[in-house]
Parts: sequence; C-alpha cells; structure tokens
Amino acid sequence: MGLELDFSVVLDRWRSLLDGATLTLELAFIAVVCGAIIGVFGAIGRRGGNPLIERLCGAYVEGIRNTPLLVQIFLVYFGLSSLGLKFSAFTVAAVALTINVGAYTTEIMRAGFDSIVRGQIEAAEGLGLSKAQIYWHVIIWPGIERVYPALTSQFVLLMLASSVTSQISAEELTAVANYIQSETYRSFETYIVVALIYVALSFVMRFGFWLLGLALFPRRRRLGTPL
Amino acid sequence: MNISAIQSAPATNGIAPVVAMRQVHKSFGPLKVLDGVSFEVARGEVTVLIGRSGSGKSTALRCIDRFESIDGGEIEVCGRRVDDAGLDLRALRLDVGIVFQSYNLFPHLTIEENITLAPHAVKGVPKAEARALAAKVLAQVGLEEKLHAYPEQLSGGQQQRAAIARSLAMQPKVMLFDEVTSALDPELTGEVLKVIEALAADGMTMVMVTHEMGFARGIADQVVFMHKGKVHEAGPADILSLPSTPELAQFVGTGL
Amino acid sequence: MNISAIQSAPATNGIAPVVAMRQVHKSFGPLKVLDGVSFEVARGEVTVLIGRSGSGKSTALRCIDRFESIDGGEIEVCGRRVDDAGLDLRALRLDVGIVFQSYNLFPHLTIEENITLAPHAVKGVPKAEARALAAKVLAQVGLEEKLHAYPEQLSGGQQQRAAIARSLAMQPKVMLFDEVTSALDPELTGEVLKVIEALAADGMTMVMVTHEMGFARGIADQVVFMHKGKVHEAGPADILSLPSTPELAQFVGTGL
Amino acid sequence: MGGALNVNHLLFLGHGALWTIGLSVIALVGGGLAGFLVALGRVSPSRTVRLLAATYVQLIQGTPLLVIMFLSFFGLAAIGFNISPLAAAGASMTIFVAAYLGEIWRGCIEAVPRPQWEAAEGLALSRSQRMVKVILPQAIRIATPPTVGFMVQIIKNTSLASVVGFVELTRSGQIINNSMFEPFLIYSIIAVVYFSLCYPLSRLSRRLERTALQKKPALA
Amino acid sequence: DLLDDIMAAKKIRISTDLAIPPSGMMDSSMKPVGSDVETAELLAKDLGLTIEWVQTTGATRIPNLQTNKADVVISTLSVTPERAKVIDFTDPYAALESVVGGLKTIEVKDWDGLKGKTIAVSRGTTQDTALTNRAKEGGGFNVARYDDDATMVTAAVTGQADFIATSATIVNQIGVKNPARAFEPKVLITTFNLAMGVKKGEPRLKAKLNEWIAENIKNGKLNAIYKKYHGADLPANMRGAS
Ligand SMILES: Nc1ncnc2c1ncn2[C@@H]1O[C@H](COP(=O)(O)OP(=O)(O)OP(=O)(O)O)[C@@H](O)[C@H]1O
Ligand SMILES: Nc1ncnc2c1ncn2[C@@H]1O[C@H](COP(=O)(O)OP(=O)(O)OP(=O)(O)O)[C@@H](O)[C@H]1O
Ligand SMILES: [Mg+2]
Ligand SMILES: [Mg+2]
Repeated sequence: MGLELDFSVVLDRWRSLLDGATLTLELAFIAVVCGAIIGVFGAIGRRGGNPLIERLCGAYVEGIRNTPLLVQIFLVYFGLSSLGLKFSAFTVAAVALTINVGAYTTEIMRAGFDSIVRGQIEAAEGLGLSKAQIYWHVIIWPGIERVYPALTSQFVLLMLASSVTSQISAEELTAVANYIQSETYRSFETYIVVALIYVALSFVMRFGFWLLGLALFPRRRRLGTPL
Repeated sequence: MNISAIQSAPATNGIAPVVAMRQVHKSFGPLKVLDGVSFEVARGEVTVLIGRSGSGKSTALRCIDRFESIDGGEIEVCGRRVDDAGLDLRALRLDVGIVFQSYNLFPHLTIEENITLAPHAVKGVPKAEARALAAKVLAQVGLEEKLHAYPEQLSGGQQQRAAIARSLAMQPKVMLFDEVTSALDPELTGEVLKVIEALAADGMTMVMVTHEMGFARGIADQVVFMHKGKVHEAGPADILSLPSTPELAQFVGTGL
Repeated sequence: MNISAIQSAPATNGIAPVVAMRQVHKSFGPLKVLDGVSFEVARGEVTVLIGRSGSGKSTALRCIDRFESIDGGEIEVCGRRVDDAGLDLRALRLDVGIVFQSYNLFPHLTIEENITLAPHAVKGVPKAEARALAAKVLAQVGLEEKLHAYPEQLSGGQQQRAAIARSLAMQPKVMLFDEVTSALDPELTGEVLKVIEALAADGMTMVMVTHEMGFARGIADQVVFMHKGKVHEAGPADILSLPSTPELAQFVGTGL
Repeated sequence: MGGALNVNHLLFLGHGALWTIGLSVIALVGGGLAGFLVALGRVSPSRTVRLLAATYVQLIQGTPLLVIMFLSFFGLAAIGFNISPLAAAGASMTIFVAAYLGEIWRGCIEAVPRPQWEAAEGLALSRSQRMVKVILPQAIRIATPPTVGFMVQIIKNTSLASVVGFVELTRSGQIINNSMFEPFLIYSIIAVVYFSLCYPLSRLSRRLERTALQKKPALA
Repeated sequence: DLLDDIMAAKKIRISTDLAIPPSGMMDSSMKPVGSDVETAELLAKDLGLTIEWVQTTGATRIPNLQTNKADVVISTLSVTPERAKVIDFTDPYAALESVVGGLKTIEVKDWDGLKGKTIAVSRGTTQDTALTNRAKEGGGFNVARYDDDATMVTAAVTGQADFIATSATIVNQIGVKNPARAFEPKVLITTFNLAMGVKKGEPRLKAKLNEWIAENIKNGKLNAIYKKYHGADLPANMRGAS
C-alpha cells in the first residue's frame, strides 16, 4: 500500500502537544485530588448509618458508574448553560471529571474501609478515641493503603478518559491531536505520537503515585509488605 | 443451681467496688447470653472469669466497657452507671483499659505510634511527653527495644505485650483482659502472664477471662465461674481446688 | 553444644532408612535455617521433631518433600535422592504424604472429591474404586458420614482428619505431619491425635512436628530436638524425661 | 435541519443500542478468551512469558482505547491488511479487554492461598492438574464479581467504535442531536439506555460479591 | 487504476460525515441528506454507479481514503497547501463563506469589536486556522474549539458561546433552533473552496471528477444543491469562472 509516514509535521508542533499534555495532567490532577476527597466522604456516607445519606451516596455512585463519561460531560456542559450558567470549558471538564472519578473512588474506598476489621475499631474505641479520630487514624489511612493499587489504576484510567473533554473545547492532548491531524491530515503520525505520549503520561502517573505511596505509607516503605 | 449464683456476688470490703455488675441481662436476638449476672470487683483486686466456651464471659467483659448495651440490670464502673443512656462513653474508656485476644494493634503504625496515639489524641498529652510515656510502658512489659518496629515484625507474645502497653499508657483505673494468651504458644504465654503478674503486684484492678487454670489459681483474688449465662459459683481462688458445684468440678477437671 | 548434634543421627537398625537427612544446609537469604541437620527414620517408626518456634522444624519437613530445595548435604527418601536436580518430583510425592497445620482441603470439592481427586488423576484409579478407597480411609479417621460434606461444613478437627485421610488415600510410604493439631482446641486435638496413634500402631512410617510433649512421649520411637537450625539432641522418647542438654531441659520445662 | 423527536429517531437509537450490545458480547467473548491466556501468562513459570504478558498489560492499559481502535482499523489497512470495521472493532476490544481481564484474573489466581497450591503439589498432581482441578475452580469464584463489574466498563467503552464507522448508541445519539440540537433531551435518553443496560450488571456484581463473602450454610 | 475498478464494480464508495449539518445529516426519517450527500448522489447517478456510504467521523475522513476504505471523500473538505501534501483535491465543487456570527443583541461591526470575546469554532477547520493565526497576531480574542460544527452549534444554542466562526448558513440556523438566541453574521473571514478528496496517485479519477464538476457548475446543478441547503448562491466568481 505504501503509506509514507512523515512525523516531522507532527513533531514540529511539539509545543502544542506539550501544552495539551500539560492540560491533560492538570485536569487529571484536579479531578484526582477533588475526587479523592469526594471518595473519602462518599465512602463514609455510604457506610455511615444514616439511611438517607446512604441512599443518596448509593444513587450517586450507581448513576455515574452506569453511564458514559461523555454523556455526563454533555449533560453538565449543555445542561448548565441551558440553565443560564456559563462556565469555561476547563471548569466544566474539571467538574465533570471530578464527579465521575469521585463515584469510582467512593466505591473503591468503601471497599477499603470495609476491610478494616471490627477488632481494630473496637480497640480504638476502647482507647477512648472519638468517632472522627477513629475514622482518621484507624479506618481512612489503613483503608486507603489497602486499596491504593486500585485507586492508582482508577486515576490512570481517568487520565486516559479525560480525552473526551476535547468535545467541549477543552484543549487537552486529544484535542491538540485532532487539531493537528485535521490541519495536516497526518492522522497516523498524529495518533502514533499521541499514543506514545499517553503511555508515557500513564507511566509518569504510576511512578508519581508510587512515590506518593512511599511518602504516605511509611510502613509499606520500610517493610514492603501489603497491609 | 441458681442458688449459688445469687449468693455469689460481694467480694469487696466496705469500700465502693471499682466494677459492679448487678443482675445483668443480655440477649442476642433469641439467645440469652447473660441471665442475671452479678459480681463486684474491689480496688486493686484481680478477678478471673472462667467457664466454658459460649458461657458469656467475653460478653460480660464487653458489657463492662459498654461494647455491648445490656437489656436489664445495672453496671457500675468507677462510680459511673454504664447502663445509663446518657453515659459519657469516652470518660468511661479513660477509666477502663481493655485488651483482646487478637491484639488489635494498628498495623500501619509503629509500636510507639500505637501507644502514643490515644494519649495524644484523647488526652492532649504533648507528643514528646507521650513518647516518653511510651518508652516507660514498653519497659514495663519488657519491649523497650521494639519502639520503632511495626506490629507484624513482632512475635505473637510481643504483640500482645505491646497491646497491653498501649492500654497502660492511658493509665486506666481498671484493666480488662479477654483471653489474652489463647492465641499464643506456651512459651509466649509465659511472657504475657509475667507482665500481668507484675501489674497485679503493682495493685492494678483487673478483670480477666482466661483458660489458664494454673495462672488463675496463682493470681486471682476472686474467681467467677460462669455457666450458661449465669454466675454459677464465685469466691476466692480456693474454689478451683474445692469446687462446690459439680459443674465447676467438671470444668476444672477438663480444664487441667 | 554442637557435639551432641553431630552424634545424634542413626536410630536405625541395619535396614536402609526410609528417610535420611545428612548434613543438610538451607538458608533463606542471609538467614541460615538448617545448619547441618542429620537424622534417619527407619521403616515403621515415628520420629517427632520438637524445638522452639523458628528452629527450622517445618523447613526440615518441607525439604523432605522437596517443597524447599537445599543448599548442601543430602536427603534420601525411599531410596531416592531428593536433592538430585533431575528428581522425579511426582514419584517422590507418591511415596510421601504431607499434612499441614492449616488442613488445606480444597474448599470447592466435597470431602469425597477431595480424597478421590489425586488417586484418580495421578494414579489413574477408576472413579468407583477411588470412591471405595475414600470411604475406607474416611472410616479409618472416623469420618465416614462426612463423605458428601464440604470442608467448611466440618469442624477444625474433622477437617484435619479429612486432610489426613486425603493423604492416606494415596497410600504413601511415609507421612509427614507439620503441627497438625496446633490450630485446634484441646478437645479437637484429642480426635486427631487418636487417628495418628492408630496409624502408628498400623506401622506407618511418620515424621511429625508437634508441640504436644505428652503425645510425643507416648508415640515417638525417636525424638529429634532442633535448636537454632541444628539437631541439638536426639534419641528415644526418654530424652524428654532425662534431657542431656540444658536447652532441651529448658524447652521441656516451659513446654509443659 | 431539525424536526421533533419521532419514532424514526427512537428506532435509530434502538439500532445503535443493538450494536452496543453486540460489540459488548464480542468484546467479552474475545477478550475473555485472550484475557485467560494473559492471566496464565502472568503466572507462568517461564520468566520470559511473564515479562511478555506484563509488558502487554502495561502497554495496553496505558493507551486510550480510541487509539487502539484507530491503529487496528487504519493501521492494519495501511500495511496491507484490509479488515472490516467489525473485525477491527472486535480485535481492538479483544486486545483492550484482554489486558484488563487478564490482570483481574491474575489477581484472582494469586488470591488462591499459597497452601492450596502446596497441598495440590503434595498430592503429586501435575502442574496442569493443579491449575484445572484445584486453582481455577477457586479462582473463578473470586473472579466472578470483578468480572461482571468490568463488563459495565466494556459496554460503555464500545462507544469508541464510532471511530471505525460503527453507529452504536452514543454515535447514533450524536447524529440525531446534530440534526436536531436537543442535546439535553437526547443525551438524557442515551444516559437512561446505558443505565438500563449497565445497572442490572452492577447489581449482579454487588450481589455476587456479597454471596462470595458469605459462607455456605452448614448442612452436616 | 481506481477509476477502472470503480467503473467495473459499478459502485463508488463515498465517505461523508453525517453529523455535520447542513452538509451531511439525517432527516427525520433517518435518511442521509445534506448538500454533500446530494452532490454525491448526483455524481453517482451521472456516472451510472451505486453509492456505498462509508460512515466516518471528522477525524477519519482522510485515513478512510488513504487506506482504500473509500474512493472519494465529499465532506466539507476545504483546500490548503498543507493538506494537499497528503491527499489530492479536485477542483472546488462549492465554496463556503466563513463568517464570525454573533448574538443579535451584541453590537459588533469589525474585528476590533471582537476584542476580548471568545469565538467558538470547529476544531482544525480552515476557520480555526484563520482565527488562530489572527489571534496570535494580536487579534485580541480567544478561540474555543469544539470537535465538530454540531457541538459548536449546540454550544451557541444553549448559551455556552456568543460568537461562532462558521458558514453564514449555520449562523442563521441558530435563531431557528432557539429564538431567544438569534445569531447574525458579523464579520466576514474569507471564502474557502470546498473540494472532493481522492487518494494521491489517481490522476484519471481526479480528472474524471474535475470534468464532472466543471460540467455541473456550468449547468447550475451544483449551485441548486448549494442553494437548497445553504440558502444562498455559490460565490459569483466560482459560477462566472466556469
Ligand atoms: N454479636 C453477637 N451476636 C450474636 N450472638 C453472639 C454475639 N456475641 C456472642 N454471641 C453468642 O453469645 C454466646 C456467648 O458468647 P461469649 O463470647 O460471651 O462466650 P465466651 O464465654 O466468651 O466463650 P469463649 O470462651 O468461646 O470466648 C455465644 O453463644 C455466642 O455465640
Ligand atoms: N519462605 C521463607 N522465606 C524466608 N524465611 C523463611 C521462610 N520460611 C521460613 N523462614 C524462616 O526460617 C526460620 C525457620 O522457620 P521454620 O518454619 O522452619 O520454623 P519452625 O521450627 O517450624 O517454627 P514454628 O514452630 O514457629 O513453626 C524462621 O526464622 C522463619 O522465619
Ligand atoms: Mg470469649
Ligand atoms: Mg513450623
């Protein structure tokens, strides 16, 4: 067939690609940080005893996990503007991604918190720790440590999934790729370069989470054993 | 059978008891686990609960620290009504230390962090002071060199001693022990029992569930034999040698 | 200390031993776990390995069945060199049955399926015959009525007996037991020990690790006391009553 | 342009939904088979095989499915293998799903406690007998809930097949919206359809998870 | 030779994006319609061929051509030198007058009036390139890029965007969809020629298409199609030139 590949046209635009990759990481960073916070509270809400809150958190988790991210993004973006609320594409993308990853994180963290055995909690109660203190010292941290690998994977998936925000004019990596390829019609070259950048980004993210894990979980760092 | 149960209670000597259970009833669903249990523990005394598996010993202990609520009767600990709905749970637990069979050390914290956590978080003891305290209680249980180890790096006996140290660091008025040696091999059991003996010698008020009859004999000021949710026989350690009910006789026979 | 270790070995009587360890060395990384271990087991004899936790008993047993490879020395089992690189692992394991502390029954299979699996799959015994065999060995351990139960439906003692039956069904020449009773309470322990006694009476060659000194005294033809990776003292069961090294004396003292 | 939502639109969406289901089934069957091999590769005694399988998993899990789709449809054609959109979508989904399911299943195989492997070894079972008769039946029990859970992701991910020309649920919604400009209405309908495809599976996976945790009642 | 293959098969594979009205879209009975669609249908009829539609998205129009999955792309391709390195373009069959449109309620007369505003555009189109360059050279406005025209229009209809850069036809459509937000053309960008795309190295096919285009511009049929969907005649120079 003799398709000739010419990467120079794509690589000439490395600045845009870099900008796109940066924006992808920025979106992922915001969504991961906010999503993790939502996840902690969501997981507490889902276990916390109040049936109304439990149901609300359950509906949130199921509603998000069972519908595609793209549809969620469209609903948020166009839904908000139909109501007369106008935010930048970046804001909406960050919000939609946060809502999305928050649901997954809630579910993963719930599993982590549930894995803390009753005896641990009773021991903490026996020492007179308050409910909040027990959550903080005995449930949240070891719970997160247990599910840390699952969380890492979910966050990397989110980074990859953030590509759909290009549809609502967020200029992340895929958007840049689409721009380059429709300007130059060099689709193969563009997609190959972009795939490599995504692989590199996910490698960087995994490495970052590994480092973060070392900092957050000194026990694991010293002993190297799973909790 | 029940006659001895009702007569069993006071082993005290005029002063208000540190722990008192009076006609305590407790069911799990249809299962009556405590059926009018009464006994008292005086300051500085060691009370040993014995009895078959399922007789309600652990439940009785857990009721004292309000890990279970009760269905009837009253429990008083350090002058505080434990069965009171408005009870200040954290105040109760400042007075009472409890140690379980399964250690329940926090696996993600070092031994020092395990010990300093509650004094710092609950009582507001400054970090440095809490660390000094940790060193002290660890020395008390013979584990000074394990300050910076994680629980999984300790043997079972060492873990159990660390759990005791963790409770001690809160300087409770009463310590409750629930079969603290039954997960251990004979040698490790010896280590832990030595620590408890030392505590007894220091005058700590203790209630403990144990299967070690020899140990009970050596340390108990009062032995409470539970049978089918009732205090079936109670008295000084001598009752183990001269049981007055056939059930205790049989239990002691098999228990040795 | 080491003098007695080197003298310890032969308890045999002219016939080739069924199991022989000769100067076996084994390390896990920097940790020397077996440091020149030698002992022999004659046909039809019961050898009991005792020693503190971490002294290398389990490792020695696992080396016999080649669950661990060794770093030096030789091991012979039923005339076969276990340390040989070209060893036919499956042939070895047809001769040797091993039972662990944690039962390790296959939870997704009934007891009968657990037992018939290996004879059918490995030896090609027809299904019907394997089932008859299962019934036989289950009767041997007193579990005939549990044929169709799943492991989780049995008590710990019953599970352990079923595990023994599973090994027996392969009709091994030697049985290895690693602390088969230490996960059990005293009552269940009794059940399992009775089965092992019966096997011993039938003349099965056995090597077992146990903490039950009373049982060791009653059943052992040879006692091997391990200490820090060495055979520290070995001999007939009498050495438990009249230990010749202070370490064994101390061990027996605490062990009781 | 325009016009109100009518039966034709709904039929068009329904047709898209059928493709979504069809692609999901292909992905699951193909990815399941390949994922099984990946899982076995990940626990293989051979170092090389393990390394290969691990590299595969890392690479695929780091690449967006869209790119995989694009490269397998157009990339293969560029080097002379002209394959149909269905084959391309099926192949990409298989490649993608295999990496994820393989990893999930490896975890489940390794979650079967070590002593079970040793017990099987001690009974002289061969490696394949150990795998088939002892390890896999137990691993399947552990694996069912996360596998069903992952199916939900597959259903949603089939939307990317639009890049090779499939008009599945999301794309058909887009096409309708782009001639009607009723995004809120149409995307809500799509969300509901996806939800009704996915939610039963999510529920099932939760149920399985719970029953897996519970012990069987004692019959004895 | 591709042309011979096509004629022999009596079938031509045409790649069109059916989600970019008014060039390619679905009518209410879900049949493909639009100016590109009708152009393609006319082409096939004249050549005596049947059409096989190759469903495509914006991003895959060109790969479809390059990898021989389609014979011709008729899907609002505007001609640029850079693109011409990758595929061959025919002579233009239509032209697109690109404008910046804005809300009627906002007063804007020229490029200066757009300073500080955000203009929505369909990503990678020639409008995008033009605006991006102008913005870089101190145009003073921001560019928000959507994946396709339809998403951009949706943004305008729902209120996410107050200015869009596209064809005048589309600008006028917005008020139809949402009377509360009527748009009007504000500033002319330029007129782009739209051409069909063919694979490089097929001169006979290209020549054949050029011949057909020239003829149908002359006889007014292409202008009729254009007018039907875009509401205006093709630019005079294009009609006059032929
Ligand atoms: N949370 C609970 N829910 C239902 N039943 C319970 C609960 N806790 C204990 N029981 C039941 O109550 C009875 C008494 O239990 P308890 O733990 O007090 O016995 P025990 O004397 O401590 O026995 P052991 O020596 O085995 O520890 C048992 O039959 C037990 O099954
Ligand atoms: N796979 C392994 N990797 C590293 N170290 C090991 C391994 N298996 C055993 N060890 C170490 O080897 C030493 C001897 O272990 P072994 O299990 O043989 O002792 P044991 O005498 O059976 O003790 P116990 O009575 O506690 O079962 C211990 O210090 C143990 O931690
Ligand atoms: Mg108990
Ligand atoms: Mg051992």
